[in-house]
Amino acid sequence: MELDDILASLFPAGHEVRVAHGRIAGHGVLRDGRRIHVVGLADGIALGVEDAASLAAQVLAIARQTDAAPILMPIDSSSQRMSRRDELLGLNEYLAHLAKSLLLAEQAGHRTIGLLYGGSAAGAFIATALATGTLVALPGAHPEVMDLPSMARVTKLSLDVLREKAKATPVFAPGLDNLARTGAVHATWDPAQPLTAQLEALLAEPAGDDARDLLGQQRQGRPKAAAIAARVVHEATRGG
Amino acid sequence: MKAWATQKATRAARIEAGSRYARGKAVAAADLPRFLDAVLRPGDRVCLEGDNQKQADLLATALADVDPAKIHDLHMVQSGVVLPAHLDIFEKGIARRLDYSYSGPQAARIARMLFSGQIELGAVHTYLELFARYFVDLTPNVALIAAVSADVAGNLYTGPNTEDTPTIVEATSFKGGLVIAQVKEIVDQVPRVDIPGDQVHFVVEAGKPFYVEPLFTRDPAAITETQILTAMLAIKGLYAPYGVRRLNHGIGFNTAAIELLLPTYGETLGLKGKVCTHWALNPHPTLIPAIEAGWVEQIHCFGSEVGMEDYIAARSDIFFTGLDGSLRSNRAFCQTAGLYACDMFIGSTLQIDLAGHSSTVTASRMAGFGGAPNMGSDPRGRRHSSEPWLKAGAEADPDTHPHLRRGRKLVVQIGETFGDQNVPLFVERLEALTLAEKLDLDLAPVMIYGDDVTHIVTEEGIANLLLCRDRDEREQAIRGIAGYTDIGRGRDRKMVERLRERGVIRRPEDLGIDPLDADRRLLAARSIKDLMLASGGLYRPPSRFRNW
Amino acid sequence: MSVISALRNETTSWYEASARQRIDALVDRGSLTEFVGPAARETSPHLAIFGLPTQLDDGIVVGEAALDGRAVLVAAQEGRFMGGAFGEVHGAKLVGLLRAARATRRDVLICFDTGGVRLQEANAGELAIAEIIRALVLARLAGVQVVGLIGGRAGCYGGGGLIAACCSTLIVTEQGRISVTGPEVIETNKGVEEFDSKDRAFVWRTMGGKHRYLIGGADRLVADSAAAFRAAAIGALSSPTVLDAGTLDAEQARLERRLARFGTAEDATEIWSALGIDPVDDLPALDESSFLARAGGKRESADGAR
Amino acid sequence: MERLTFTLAAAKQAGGLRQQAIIGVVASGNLEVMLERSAPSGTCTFEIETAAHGFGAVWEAVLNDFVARRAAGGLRITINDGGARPDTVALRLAQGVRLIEGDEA
Repeated sequence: MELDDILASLFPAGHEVRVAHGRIAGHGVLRDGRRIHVVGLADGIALGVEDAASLAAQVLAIARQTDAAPILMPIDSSSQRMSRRDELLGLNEYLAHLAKSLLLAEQAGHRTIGLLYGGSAAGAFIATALATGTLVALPGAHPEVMDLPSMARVTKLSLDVLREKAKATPVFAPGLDNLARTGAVHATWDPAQPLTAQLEALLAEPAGDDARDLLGQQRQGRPKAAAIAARVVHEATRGG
Repeated sequence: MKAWATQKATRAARIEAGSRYARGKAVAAADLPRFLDAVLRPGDRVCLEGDNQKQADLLATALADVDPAKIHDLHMVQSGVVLPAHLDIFEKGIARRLDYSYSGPQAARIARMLFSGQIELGAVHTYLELFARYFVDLTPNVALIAAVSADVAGNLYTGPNTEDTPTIVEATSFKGGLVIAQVKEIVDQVPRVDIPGDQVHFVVEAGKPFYVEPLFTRDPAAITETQILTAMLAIKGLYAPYGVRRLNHGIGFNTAAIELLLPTYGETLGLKGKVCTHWALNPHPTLIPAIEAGWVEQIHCFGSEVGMEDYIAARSDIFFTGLDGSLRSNRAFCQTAGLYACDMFIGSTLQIDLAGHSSTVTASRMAGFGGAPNMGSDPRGRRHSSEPWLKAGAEADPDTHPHLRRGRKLVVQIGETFGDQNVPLFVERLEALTLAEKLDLDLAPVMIYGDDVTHIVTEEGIANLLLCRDRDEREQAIRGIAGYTDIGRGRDRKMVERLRERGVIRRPEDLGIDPLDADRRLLAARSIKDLMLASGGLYRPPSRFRNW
Repeated sequence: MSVISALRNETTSWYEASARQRIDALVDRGSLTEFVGPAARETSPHLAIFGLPTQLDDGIVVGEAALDGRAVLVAAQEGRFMGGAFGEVHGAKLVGLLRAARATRRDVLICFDTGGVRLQEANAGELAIAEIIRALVLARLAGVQVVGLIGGRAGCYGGGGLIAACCSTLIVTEQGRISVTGPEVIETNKGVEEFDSKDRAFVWRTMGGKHRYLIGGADRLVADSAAAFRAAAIGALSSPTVLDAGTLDAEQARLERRLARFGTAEDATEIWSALGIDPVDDLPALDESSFLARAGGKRESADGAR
Repeated sequence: MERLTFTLAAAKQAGGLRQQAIIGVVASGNLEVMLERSAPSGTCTFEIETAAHGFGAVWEAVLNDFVARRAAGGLRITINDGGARPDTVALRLAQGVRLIEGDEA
């Protein structure tokens, strides 16, 4: 789905969302009049230091508001921007700051919902969509932690061999389905139905603790993570 | 009437032809192709200066760009086949025949070109042997050499990397040949005169320094515990009992470990001042801690080492330096020193067979020899006496009257039983033999002959081949320290035990060495940064070795 | 043998040490209790698909220990196993540790040594990093200190760099590199003109510990020794920082100021000069004390705005 | 990956008090060795996973020398190998025995 159609379907009552330089900003209104902040990335942008700082500033401004209005984060990006300048300036801090800002806003009562409608990869994915409290996706989204050609180069395996291996496990190959099976994606929305209803239904669910590892276990994409994390917590807390 | 000065006449003609593109002796870099066309003749014997360290890179590229229709069938006589251009010359048909010494970085390509007949091989030499032939039957008609700077008279300053230059110029210039030098810049006055201007006919200003490979830098961070164990064995089992004061080291990590153990482990053995005082050696950065701790009295160098310039200049009591303060190296003299004035060579290799022959050649790679076979051989002829030389001679030949007995130079191979990729050091048959058959060579490219080798050190112990009395003993002594290689597992256990009782084989425990003491914390420096700090900031490592 | 021991350089080099050696030298002697240790044999279920060997602890040690008498949780990545990269089990152990930190209000020390996500289990690793960041930030919001220690061979790359920047305090050596995209990856994607990964001096002055310390990307710069890390970690825990809205507002201002001050710099040396440090050319070669003396009062500091 | 197991007679009982020791890392040319005091006395068991195929005979030779030279009775030894050379294997095994001989930490 295109961003305009998505926004129209999400906010039939209207929205004030602008896209500039690949950054999405504004707000929309649900059918019951509830205000939804919208902050995100568009046009497959590579997330650099300026973008991250700009997004974080918006998120922090929302966090200061006491309206408890949710933040919707539509994402269509590539990876972080790969450049000498970005790394020289400490891109890791900018991306981490964005992730922290999202978590702070959530802590301050603003639910954060990622909406993956295009691509995303690597550090950009971690700092945005994966830092939200709930991540949903639309069909056609194409997240890619690591592209297969790069993997082929590093692992010295051919693309064909990698594609064959990808059939046996969702754990490394790109794509929405693979990622969903590891528990990263809470649900994939149905574009044929009004998105506004699907968002309202999601907001009606209580926001719980991070349960992505349990989801990955159920969906058999991450067989061990939930149990290992739980066992560490158990061993660390049994003393006192 | 017979003409007796044709060579000088030819040189005069070359100078006249070349002068069309020169202002005095100076040739512009842009004019090099036309200039080389003018001074070279088909069939010339050409020395394109290059060895395992410095390279006349600008002249190499220019020579590869001359027109093969005009200039062809050159006979290259040079130390190093190192740059891609050195082989492009053959691919393009500019050169046909090759006599050389070292081809480390081009080992695979030169092997392919030898197989396909693109190169007509004269011989693969040791450095000293090739230098010797410059004065007998391989005298260059034209030498293309490299220096740091020149003045208008052609006086050359080579800086610390003098290396082969004086030898090449001596042979060329005094036998009617033409000498062309590339320099970074032409100056009013050179800092010191390494080559007198009357021996140099043309100078090309390159605008940049000639290329130098930092071949002798070993990062202490890459030294393994097993290499430290072999180094401990060598120090306690060889350096100490023979009292080796004058020596040469190879460039491997085992010998780097020895250098870094001198101020620590060597100190505990009370060896300071008793071993390792005088060296024929390149300025190894790993020797800095031992120098700083007062172990070393003096070092003569084949060449320099990138980053060591300021350190050397600040330690002129140790190194040979010129009026300008910087190192004066000389490969021919240092090779001679290693051959005749040292009591020990110790170095690593790729393959050792049951007779002790060793080679760095594999079936698809032809790395050449460089200087190791000169260092790693017993010169046999008359020699002055020294304690290690006499002791080794007595071990090898106890029955001859001491005053008539030849001593022996210690020639030591050191390594781990398995090398990179689990490739065994010990083999039934050297791949050098396979290569010799493929190329129909008279001689297999053996680096060091078994009868020159006196000791082999591995993590399993030391085999003293001087004490072996026949071929069987020699084979079992080698098998006895070959560990878990096929060669090692094929040993005659009883015979190996008997050899051990006689001291032919000495295990770590026989020398009072616990392998678990072989710990990186024994190294006087554990990183390149440590070396830099040990030098008081005088050593400036090249970027590729830095992690700061 | 005793003579040999006496001559050893007993400084434990952090750069050289294994994960286990680092923890042993960091915390009070013998105080570590490991969670889900190697005897549990909880290895990666995914590496076999690629014919790769597993490690019994999947490349990370997590546990509880005492630091100068204070009960802490600790983690250390093994940079030599799979480049210290985050796989499913590896990541889950750190997730669990940080969740426990929040529950038990114990401070955490994380010894990073990682190239980022483990390719062979990329989705699991990526998600684990997201879970770690969430657990880490929630623990900090609950008042827990999380101290990151960086000085290993693998540096702290990819998602590791993001996790590090979420910590309360970062302690680095000059060898320690912190970055998102690694040098080889930038070079492969953008060309050698953009980033020459073979020019190590350039790599370190762009991503290394000294540069990060100078721009406020790290808080304490120490010599390459476990003892120095220990002292700095004790110091960090005794001067706690908070994470709240004010912290992030301050960080926002700090990061925007960095863009304004240094955004046009082509090279790290221009940034150092702009900081007023003079001279800058030999900064990389200086030992820690000379470096700190020259940088003193001139560097950008995070001052708790992290 | 190749999996190898060996059960060897080990006359000398492992000393010390530690229940478990681990040394080394799984990297190219390196290996990890975990020693647990859980084999019957007088024997030493080995479970090896190695990236280098076809070296069973070399492993056996290294392990036989190890149990002959070191006090390894009663030890269950688990090895994950990244293609280490035999000298490295022998060194790690010896280091492991020294470690488990230490006092209970």
